Amino acid sequence: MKFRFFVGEAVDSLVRNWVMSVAAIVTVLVSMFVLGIGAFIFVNLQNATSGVRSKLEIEVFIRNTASPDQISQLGDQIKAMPEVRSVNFVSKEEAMNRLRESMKGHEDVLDALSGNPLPPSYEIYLKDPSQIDGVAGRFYNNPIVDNDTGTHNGVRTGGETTDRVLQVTHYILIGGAGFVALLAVASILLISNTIRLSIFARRREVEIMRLVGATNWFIRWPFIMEGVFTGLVGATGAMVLFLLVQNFFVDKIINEMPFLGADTVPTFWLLLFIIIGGGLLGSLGSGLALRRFLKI
Amino acid sequence: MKFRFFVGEAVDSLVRNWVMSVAAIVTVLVSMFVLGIGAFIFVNLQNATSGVRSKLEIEVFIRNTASPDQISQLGDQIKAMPEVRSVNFVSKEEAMNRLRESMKGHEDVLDALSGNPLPPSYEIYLKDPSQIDGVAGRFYNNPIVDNDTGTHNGVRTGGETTDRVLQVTHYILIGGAGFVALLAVASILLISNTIRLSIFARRREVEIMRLVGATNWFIRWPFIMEGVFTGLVGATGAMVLFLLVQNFFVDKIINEMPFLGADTVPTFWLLLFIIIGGGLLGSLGSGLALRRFLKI
Amino acid sequence: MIRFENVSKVYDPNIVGLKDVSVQIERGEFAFLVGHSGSGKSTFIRLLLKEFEPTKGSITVAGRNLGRMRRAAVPHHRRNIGCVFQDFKLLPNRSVAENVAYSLRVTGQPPRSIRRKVPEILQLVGLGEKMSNLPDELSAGEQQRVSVARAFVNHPSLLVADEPTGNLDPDTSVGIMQLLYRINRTGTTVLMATHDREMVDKMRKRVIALEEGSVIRDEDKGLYR
Amino acid sequence: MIRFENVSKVYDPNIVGLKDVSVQIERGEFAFLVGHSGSGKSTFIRLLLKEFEPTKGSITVAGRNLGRMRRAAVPHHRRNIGCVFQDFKLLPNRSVAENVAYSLRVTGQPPRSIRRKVPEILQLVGLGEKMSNLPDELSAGEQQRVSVARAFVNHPSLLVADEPTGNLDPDTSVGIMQLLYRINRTGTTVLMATHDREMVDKMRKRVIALEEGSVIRDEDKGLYR
Ligand SMILES: Nc1ncnc2c1ncn2[C@@H]1O[C@H](COP(=O)(O)OP(=O)(O)OP(=O)(O)O)[C@@H](O)[C@H]1O
Ligand SMILES: Nc1ncnc2c1ncn2[C@@H]1O[C@H](COP(=O)(O)OP(=O)(O)OP(=O)(O)O)[C@@H](O)[C@H]1O
Ligand SMILES: [Mg+2]
Ligand SMILES: [Mg+2]
Repeated sequence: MKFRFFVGEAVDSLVRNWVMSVAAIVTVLVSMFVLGIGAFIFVNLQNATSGVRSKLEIEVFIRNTASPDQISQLGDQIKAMPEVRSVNFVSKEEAMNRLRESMKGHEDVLDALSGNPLPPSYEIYLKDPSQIDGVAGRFYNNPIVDNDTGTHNGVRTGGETTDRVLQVTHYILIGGAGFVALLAVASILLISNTIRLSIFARRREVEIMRLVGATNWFIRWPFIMEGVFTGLVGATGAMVLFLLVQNFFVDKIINEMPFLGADTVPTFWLLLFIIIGGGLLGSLGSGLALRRFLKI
Repeated sequence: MKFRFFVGEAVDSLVRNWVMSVAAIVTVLVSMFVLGIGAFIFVNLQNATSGVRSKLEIEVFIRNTASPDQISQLGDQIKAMPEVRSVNFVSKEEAMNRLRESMKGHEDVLDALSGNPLPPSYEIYLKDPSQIDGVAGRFYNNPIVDNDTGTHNGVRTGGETTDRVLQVTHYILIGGAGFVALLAVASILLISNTIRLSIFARRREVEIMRLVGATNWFIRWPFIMEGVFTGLVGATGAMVLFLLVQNFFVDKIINEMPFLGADTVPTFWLLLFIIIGGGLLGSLGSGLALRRFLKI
Repeated sequence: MIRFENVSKVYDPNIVGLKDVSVQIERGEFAFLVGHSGSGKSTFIRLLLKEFEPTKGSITVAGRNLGRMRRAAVPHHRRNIGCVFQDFKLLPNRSVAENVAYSLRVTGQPPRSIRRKVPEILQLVGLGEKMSNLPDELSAGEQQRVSVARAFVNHPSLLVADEPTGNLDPDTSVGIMQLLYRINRTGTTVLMATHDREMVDKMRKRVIALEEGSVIRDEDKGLYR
Repeated sequence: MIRFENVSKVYDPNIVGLKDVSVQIERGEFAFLVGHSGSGKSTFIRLLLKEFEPTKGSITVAGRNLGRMRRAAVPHHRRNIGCVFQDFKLLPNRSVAENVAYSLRVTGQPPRSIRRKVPEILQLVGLGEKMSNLPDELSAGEQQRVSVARAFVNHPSLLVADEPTGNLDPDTSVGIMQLLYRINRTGTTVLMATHDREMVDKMRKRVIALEEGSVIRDEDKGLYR
């Protein structure tokens, strides 16, 4: 009854004040679309950089004196570490093959060697590259690790490169997250701004309503619902645009570069986002605007 | 005379309709600030990735049989190539030192060598990494390059990694540029939207002006100037915010990671941007809005 | 019904709206409020509606002191007063019928009775054929009659009209006056600010005359001057 | 000065504003336009100002055919007509003085003469002390007088007034009428739509009576009825 009346009022008002409705809807649409694209780029940037980061490794060289038991025990220890994503054992032979390969055409140098002086090693890939130092430290005093006395040169990490790539991606991600947060705040500001403006333009109407005995909530509800509708319509528009962009543009990139591992956003989440984001933004926008222009 | 009157009108109107002025200024400010930050991040992303990209190189190994003249001639040839940014000659000794270093603790292996079997090489850094294949191809049939018969394994490029890093940065930059363009379009839309709304709210005022005999331009000029002021004030606010962020936040990052080579934007360019961007946006916004609401 | 006790209203910066006005209007009375342009008639009426507070003095309407009324009670207070505004105060985006219906809706009347009452009252003021027009599409006199219809439709116990015939020709004015008179006869208190000398002189009702915010004359069965 | 030839105005969807009106008003004449509420008086005046086009017929004002007037010439045309609007049409955000000054400004008058003329004319309509108030801060009658002042200030050759005394008490109305009369005596053509029977009967000027859009009476030295 009353609810239906308020909804009717809101819809009527949207239609009657269509210039302002369109303006508000465009604002919601544009802001949310930009925000969505920003978040999308950010998430995929994260995927892409985590691909780069997973290449960073720790190498643990093992003394030639270590027994096979000790070696496999160390392997088990490493596998048991929660930070570790995967471990790869490089035997003496494997190490020699790699060296041979890297010397390309000058393998004769190696043929001159008496036996194989290269140590076996474990290559460790971590889940989170920022933990490299912590994990590496655990091997510094391990007796079977091929450290020279007083050093821990038997444990090698990506070192400078790692640090640098890490830092770059780290700051790109921080920057990206900050930027997306900035976009979100900007969207809220712009949207509530527009709704406030469109309510401000109707303040005389509100005044008349008050004078003929409407309670504050009787005036407020239609405005709030109008805000909710505006938010929903704008957000739906943003979703449609977003899906279009995703289909025609992003899918193409993903096909070209599968390694980027770009995620397309599932429609379900988009829908949720729209209902919550759009509706909330709209109602908050009008709610805030009304608080200012609805004294008494 | 008339000009002063119009300016006065515009300023008065800004003050009188301060709620709407504030809304419009906030919109300009927020949009331009977001746009500025976006462009800033984009430019610095470009710097950072170009840092990564400059690490990609071509190595050209030279036959041990080549004479010093031939070697330096090749060096000159390479330097003369327009695609090349810098060249670095790695002598036999240098190559051996690098191998020795990379073998860490097992230098004895190398001591067993009779002489130095490693070839000298040129390391070539390009201006544009996407030209790697083209440049590399020029050495495939060069007689002094240490190719095995039928192959061109004397010329090494970053290969897969190069391609991948290239593609990632390429698409990140395309995506970033696209996003910044999107932000720019969105800003224009949002700003003209807001100005249109605030003029729409005053359409009765405009109607009255027309009825007492004001010409279109007599009505338009103050509105346009109001738009220009709004744009300038908003853009100035955006600049101030931007400089604050740059000082308190970005400078810190630059200090921590000088290699990022982050550029701070010089105040001169910001000022130019503001005068042109803000003023133009504001005047265009009001101009467009007026065209709609100022028939006859 | 209405009691003003030493009420003054001074607008910013220092403009006198009302000056020490004490007036009492009984339930069921019919009173004219007359006076020069700017003498404070509209100020009197706006104070009744609690549009703003008096600078001094106390106002009682239907036994309730407006100065002590809670905010939340104001809408209810206003619903009990039908008011014809001097500048009509119609909602610009709603049709004539919706404008009238709105003041029924705020009281929570069921849609069915709204659909019945609105055409009835619009017929009464001679606007049966303009129900679905917007206020902008009406002549000034027609807008004024919509405002009159809206004030009546609730059957308020107090009816206040600020110059309800200012834009009406003499014939239509007489029609509206007869309506007001009939409404008064059913027990409704009527207070009407007017410049219509002819009308006041013909009706011979109570006349309260204001001059620069003060009551200068208050007589039963009075004349305009 | 004004010639209407078979002018009709039909509003959407099918509401008759004017029906086949032919009227000629000579330079220097003083004419009243009377009729019931909704009979087409304001429509007549709005056509004069070229606010909209007639559905049929041609209108000539000061020798210029409005139907053939270029868009760019409309502002100039309007400046030559001083108009008192029924709903005042004051700029809500400007002070009284600025409102009056605006119609001088559009003609490009120098600031000095504006500063001289505006207080003069406002004094004349009795608003010397309200110059810096906003329209919202005035009583309805005071707003109406601002609208009157604005229409006069340009010394237009044609003065059109749509119910300029609707919100004024009889004394103030007489003042405004005397002003109109004086202005007419200096050669300005005056057309005034009104419901003020007393005034029309006292002035004994030309009376054009409309009824449902048609001219039903047009007599010199006429009465309201
Ligand atoms: N909001 C306001 N701010 C300042 N002064 C005001 C305001 N409203 C009214 N006034 C002044 O108060 C005085 C009384 O105004 P009011 O509207 O009560 O007159 P009124 O009797 O209704 O006149 P009218 O017959 O012209 O409608 C006037 O001088 C007016 O200028
Ligand atoms: N914009 C419009 N759209 C539709 N109908 C209109 C419009 N303006 C006026 N009308 C109708 O045209 C008729 C004449 O209106 P007009 O305003 O000319 O009357 P009027 O003589 O000025 O009346 P009043 O004395 O009440 O001011 C009325 O019936 C009115 O409802
Ligand atoms: Mg009044
Ligand atoms: Mg009229």
